[in-house]
Amino acid sequence: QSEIRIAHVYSKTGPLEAYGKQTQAGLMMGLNYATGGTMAVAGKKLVVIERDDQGKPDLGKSLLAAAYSDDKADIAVGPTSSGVALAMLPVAEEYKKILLVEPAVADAITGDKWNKYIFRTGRNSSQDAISNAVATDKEGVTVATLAQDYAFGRDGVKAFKDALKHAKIVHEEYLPQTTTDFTAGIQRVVDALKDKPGRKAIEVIWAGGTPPFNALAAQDLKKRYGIEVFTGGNILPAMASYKNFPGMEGATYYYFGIPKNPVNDALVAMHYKQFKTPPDFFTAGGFSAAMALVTALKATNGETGTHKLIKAMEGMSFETPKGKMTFRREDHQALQSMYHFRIKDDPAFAWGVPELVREIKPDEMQVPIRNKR
Amino acid sequence: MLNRLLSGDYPRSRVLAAILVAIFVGLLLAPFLFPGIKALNVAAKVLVFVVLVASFDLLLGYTGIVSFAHTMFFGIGAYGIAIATTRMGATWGALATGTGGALLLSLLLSLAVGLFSLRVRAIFFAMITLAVAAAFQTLASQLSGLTGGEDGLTFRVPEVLLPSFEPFEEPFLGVSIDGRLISYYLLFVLAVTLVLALLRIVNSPFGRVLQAIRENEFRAEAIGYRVVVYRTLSSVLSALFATLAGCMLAIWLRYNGPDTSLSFEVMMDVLLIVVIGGMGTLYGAAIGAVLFLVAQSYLQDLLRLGSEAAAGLPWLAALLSPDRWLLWLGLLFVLSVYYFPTGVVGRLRSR
Amino acid sequence: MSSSNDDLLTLNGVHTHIGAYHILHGVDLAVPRGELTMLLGRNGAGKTTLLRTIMGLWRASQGSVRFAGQDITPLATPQIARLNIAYVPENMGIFADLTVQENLLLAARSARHAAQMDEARLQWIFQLFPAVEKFWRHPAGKLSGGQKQMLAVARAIVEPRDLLIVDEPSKGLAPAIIDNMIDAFAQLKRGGATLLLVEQNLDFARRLGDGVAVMDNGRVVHAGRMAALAQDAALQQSLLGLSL
Amino acid sequence: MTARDLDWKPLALVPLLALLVLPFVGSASTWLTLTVAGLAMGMIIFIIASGLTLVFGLMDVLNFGHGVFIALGAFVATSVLGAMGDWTASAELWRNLVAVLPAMVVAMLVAGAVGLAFERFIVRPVYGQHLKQILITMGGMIIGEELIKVIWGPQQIPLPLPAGMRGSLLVGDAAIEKYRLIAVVVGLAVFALLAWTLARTKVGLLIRAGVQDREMVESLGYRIRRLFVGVFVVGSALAGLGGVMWGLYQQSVVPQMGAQVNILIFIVIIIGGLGSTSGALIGALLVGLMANYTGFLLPKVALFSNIALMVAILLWRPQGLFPVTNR
Amino acid sequence: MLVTENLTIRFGGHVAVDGVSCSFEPGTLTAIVGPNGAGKTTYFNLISGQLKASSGRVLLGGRELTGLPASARTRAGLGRAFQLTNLFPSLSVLENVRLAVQATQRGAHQRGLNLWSVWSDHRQLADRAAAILESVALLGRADSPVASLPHGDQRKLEVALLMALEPQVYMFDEPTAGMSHDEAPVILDLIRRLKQDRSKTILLVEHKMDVVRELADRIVVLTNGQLVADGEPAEVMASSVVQEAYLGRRAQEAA
Ligand SMILES: Nc1ncnc2c1ncn2[C@@H]1O[C@H](COP(=O)(O)OP(=O)(O)OP(=O)(O)O)[C@@H](O)[C@H]1O
Ligand SMILES: Nc1ncnc2c1ncn2[C@@H]1O[C@H](COP(=O)(O)OP(=O)(O)OP(=O)(O)O)[C@@H](O)[C@H]1O
Ligand SMILES: [Mg+2]
Ligand SMILES: [Mg+2]
Repeated sequence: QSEIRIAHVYSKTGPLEAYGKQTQAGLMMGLNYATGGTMAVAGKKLVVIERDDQGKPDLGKSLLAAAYSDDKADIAVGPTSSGVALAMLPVAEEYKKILLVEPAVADAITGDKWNKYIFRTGRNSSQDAISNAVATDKEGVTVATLAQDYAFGRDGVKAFKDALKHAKIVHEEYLPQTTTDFTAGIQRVVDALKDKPGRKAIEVIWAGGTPPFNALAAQDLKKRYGIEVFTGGNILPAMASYKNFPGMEGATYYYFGIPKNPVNDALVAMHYKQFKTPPDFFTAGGFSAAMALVTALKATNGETGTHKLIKAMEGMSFETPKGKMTFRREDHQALQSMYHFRIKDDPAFAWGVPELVREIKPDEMQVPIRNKR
Repeated sequence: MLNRLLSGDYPRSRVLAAILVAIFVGLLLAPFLFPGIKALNVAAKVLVFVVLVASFDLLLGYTGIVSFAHTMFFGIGAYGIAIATTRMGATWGALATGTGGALLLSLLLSLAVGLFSLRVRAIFFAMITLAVAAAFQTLASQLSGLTGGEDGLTFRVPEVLLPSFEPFEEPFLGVSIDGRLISYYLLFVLAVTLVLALLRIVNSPFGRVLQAIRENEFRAEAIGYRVVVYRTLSSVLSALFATLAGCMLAIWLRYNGPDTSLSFEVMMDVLLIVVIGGMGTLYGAAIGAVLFLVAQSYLQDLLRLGSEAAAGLPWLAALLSPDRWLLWLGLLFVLSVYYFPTGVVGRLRSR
Repeated sequence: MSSSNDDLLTLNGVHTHIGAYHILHGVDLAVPRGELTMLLGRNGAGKTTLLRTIMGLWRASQGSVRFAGQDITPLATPQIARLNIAYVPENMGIFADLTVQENLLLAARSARHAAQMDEARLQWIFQLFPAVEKFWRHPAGKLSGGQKQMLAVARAIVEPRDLLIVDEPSKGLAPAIIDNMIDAFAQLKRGGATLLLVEQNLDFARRLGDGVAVMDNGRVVHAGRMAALAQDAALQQSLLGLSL
Repeated sequence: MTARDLDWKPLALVPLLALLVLPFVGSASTWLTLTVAGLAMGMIIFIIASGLTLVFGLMDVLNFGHGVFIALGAFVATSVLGAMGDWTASAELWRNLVAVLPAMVVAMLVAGAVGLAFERFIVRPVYGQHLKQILITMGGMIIGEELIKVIWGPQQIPLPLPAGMRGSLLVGDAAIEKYRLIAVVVGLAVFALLAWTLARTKVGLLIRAGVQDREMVESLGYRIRRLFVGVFVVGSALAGLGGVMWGLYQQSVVPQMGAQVNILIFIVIIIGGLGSTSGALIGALLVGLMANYTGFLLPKVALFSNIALMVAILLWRPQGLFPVTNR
Repeated sequence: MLVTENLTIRFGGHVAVDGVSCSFEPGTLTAIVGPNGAGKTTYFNLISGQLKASSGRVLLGGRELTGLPASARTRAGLGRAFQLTNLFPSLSVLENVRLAVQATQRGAHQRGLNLWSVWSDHRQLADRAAAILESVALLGRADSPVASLPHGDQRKLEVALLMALEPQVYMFDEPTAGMSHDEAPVILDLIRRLKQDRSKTILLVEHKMDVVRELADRIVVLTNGQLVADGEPAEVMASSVVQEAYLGRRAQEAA
């Protein structure tokens, strides 16, 4: 066999189409970069099979099965959405083949739904929340959280809360994912915070949809009540609304201007060359996944036997646009740096530019291990 | 014999009969005729949808009730299996409990919805069911402790139905006999039985009264049929069959989530299949389901070929890109309404 | 049949198909200007189909319809109506959701709102059909069968028209109202209007008709003067199966 | 619509609801914030729903594709406003308006033009057939959404609010977003125009009559087809305008935005009574208020507030607030 | 015996049927006449249950029907043909009648609630339906969809449905309106035959005076929702109320 077949199952279409496409672009660039442009490891050609899960878990599940069996994929990457990922996990176990999860974030993927064929280069919700806690957590700060009312939002708030050491949480507000009018929710948060002494902060944990930033900005809370807004990073178009919050702090997974290392330089250069735009959140993720794959395959010298690969990957460190990542032995989650940022409103950019305050190293974050082996 | 099975409702067109036989044989031998996981998945989905669409046709085509809440019952069935097996483990008892519980819930809900349908006018009713279905979906994702929320539930079914169950060493006719195959044939038997049962119902005296109600409710009442009773009964029956279709889906997928069985998208697919196949004839459900699901499943592959062929013309390639498969599906919606105003079955019968 | 210049409406060899069915088999008919022509015939003879064909609601597959010298066969229904023709269909075509007033307002093409309708003419209508006035602001769907029929005819005469085509005007009306209607049609005729009526009520037909055409099986099988038919019992028997 | 005995009960619902919750909210300034924001939100909802009162309410076309015109309007606005960066970035309101007005006009023109094609190819064959309307317009919706993706890409596009329209006015302790006030003005203008046209001309009557008996309307000499085309185009253009307003409110647009508001606007039209402009306005205001009140008092229930509202109204008046037609 | 006591219905302020008390004996044909909008159809609607009375009672053979829905009254023996044709348009002529025949069968098994037998096995229903079509001269069109029938034939089918119900009380609302003069006799013959079966109660609303004169045993006059005259045909026709309000000028001239 002179080929290594990699199935990439992701949202080519569906609500997360834009995210999925970033991952795919990053993955291809990453494979290219990691193989020095040959797209081969140990003389075996890397073949990427793309499959579109349309954001539907049932479809993702059957596509993955078909990829492992009909398409003879040796290894699979993806998917974009957590729901799809969770449905896919048992398929990897059934076929005894590796699924490298990127960028689905749910904790359960490397938590209680995990099996030994699952690895993840993407960050999980806990990593997000903990790093954000690090950015917010100061003595005397009073915090209210504002999150979407579903598993992602509630888990995020819980992880955030667990990670806070100094600041105090006084209110948790959960709003429907489809909220369009934030007046009531913000009013409740403000009512909870406005009379508190010291620094007051709203921590926003929001993914996709319409985030509440414009509504928060319009209320002018800083001036009226001295309430600040904190949040994590996001894709570039979504960060347009950050322009209203110069000085806003938080922690992000990736922003192309932040990491300083040769891999990131290469990614940014390649991306500008190919698309005339900087790489985004999910491009970096796809790139990291590719780096992990090639590093592992090099270690097995191109062998795709699942047990060999697992052995090579457990505890493996690899270079990514975010610096070095390591698959934790226990749950196969890649531990990685996060970035504490502060927003600057730079007219040259259409989005609020996150400037690095501090890199939060993996060992600073006690990311809990939640799986059972 | 055949007359009894088909309840005297023959295809009444030679071509139609030939197509139906082909579909039956194709589904019966699918694992052997079309190898591969993907093909088997498509065939299984066809089986589920034939039942689902046929049950919807009882409501829409025969009784003339437009409801968008049909997938709600489909979802209840699927969740019934999912929740029961998650809680009770992968046993036959769990499957039975899940199915039974789901049927009971569907019965109660459909009674409520059915009775409400008499209070308001048809178009209002349609819109209300649209909203109710949306609310139910929201509710399902909110009750994450029970339903797994947005992420849904992944679960196991009894050993015999799992792909890992391989009773025979040797493959049979080049196909290895495993739990997946067994579960496919379970679905097949269920689907055939349920569709024949529905066929019997629509061709019974009861079925004719439903048609009369569809045509002129006022007059049906005037000649002595209690419309409330018939409409409610029809709602309930159709909901129960949809619930069973949902159970079939869950057994096959071993997964269920709000998007899989409750989404408006599924509802639209069902509607389109009814219309493509031909409203008010159950054979249409079978033909429509095959046409639509095969088109839906292989459209992207087809487009991939198309866009490669059109690589020279960038804008055409952009339109033919597999990523824009929905565009073509939309076109399918439009064209099928244009060209099959009475559905495939109506077309064939009027020749 | 020869058509003279005095004919407002002439049909020549009109064939009409509805779907796969061939309904009219070459109808010839002339409706003289200023006269009232009665169209008679048994159920299913094709009378309604003929009127609908004149109005462009069914398309003639062969033959021509001419109105005031103009070939109107290819015209669309609104264009035909705007040649100043009023039509009352067999099912009355009442807009059940609209009030009686709104129904009439729509028929009064020149009025942009209710206040602009011709008051004198309305009074005349009220006097003919008291129900129209009584239920002026009520939804027309709530009227009784006969009241709907009155409204349908009222709509046709709310403005002066050159040609009035009415499918069974007397259906469901009480005798007193039928009298009023006979008066109304007579007055309209005196005012210069031409009328083409389908009728089953032979008494009505006899009292009002100038000319008469009898249809059977999609053809006009007899055309002539009403008076002549009224006197010829044998002809009546052979055409209509009874005597007047 | 004749101005016979004014039906005041539905009108009273809005103040009634507002007063009813006052004691529960407690703080007057909070109540004011919620109420004003809710009313203004209602106005925005009314604008996006206004086109549908014509198309669904009056013409009885169950247009599931209506949302695509909303999305289209919003996307056109991103292009137009994107080309006028200087004017939108200015903090002076009049310069902003000069930028937003052409965006609205172009959005309405484009949406109207596409509506013309939509009517011709999608809707015309299925007048009077609800089921087919649902399917075919659903198909139209999918096609439209995909074409938007082909033209503008699948990703979210920011549509920043012009600088001068951002921020809030403070009334005591209550904050009122400036943009919502603008929405109120636009909404009232749309309402006045629609209400005037439908009450003062025969258009409304003709549409209703045409829905009931097309042939009869034609026999009375009206070119109903042309009228329907015109009304559909106007409905689409209004949806385009709604899209601009909605996009600016959210400050970003995604191709799916049309589908996202579909159910909401259907609910508003139904509450209003199918085809009544005033009904739709009141329905929209109630929906806007209800969302804020329940969001503040009972956030868990907020998700279902629209549906609860609709069911309650239909139990009270099974035909909606101001039934226009007998459908 | 069919009895109405003080039957009244209001629509808003308008009283369409105003305290009508009347009883109808088996074996008689009662014609109900009156100007358009007098309340004849509404009176029928109240008796057969299409409308709910504001006050008053309906009794059939001593049994109270007032609160029952239309379907139950039909099963209790009230049959009704409508003034404005009201059929199952896309079903065939035969199926229309067969549905009515089926509705009269005793027991759920035969009627509509049987889900598990095959409809076409119930041959006797189809035979009965065909016989009824024969009697109204419509058998030739048994397989046509109703929507394609000419108006007159639809009127006949309307009557056929009533015949199929075989009720104790027959209510005809202008059965011959729109029927040509060589077709109407078929229907009138039917009614005459019903009359000969002395056990049936027949109510007939009709504007054609010659028909009324020929068929009626008794005439009841409604105007403005009120019963204003009731009696022998000759006597009622001659009364001044009827002359003025109903028959109009011509009848007076003739008189
Ligand atoms: N929509 C239709 N489809 C098929 N056939 C039709 C349709 N409408 C009418 N016909 C047929 O056309 C023939 C003529 O019908 P038409 O309605 O013109 O008769 P008519 O003379 O007006 O009868 P009546 O006096 O009963 O109103 C009839 O045989 C009828 O069955
Ligand atoms: N649902 C209703 N709402 C309001 N008014 C009604 C309703 N139904 C009937 N009416 C009114 O009641 C009166 C009686 O109507 P009905 O149909 O009983 O008259 P009718 O005697 O049968 O007349 P016709 O001889 O014209 O058929 C009419 O004035 C009518 O407008
Ligand atoms: Mg006719
Ligand atoms: Mg009547």
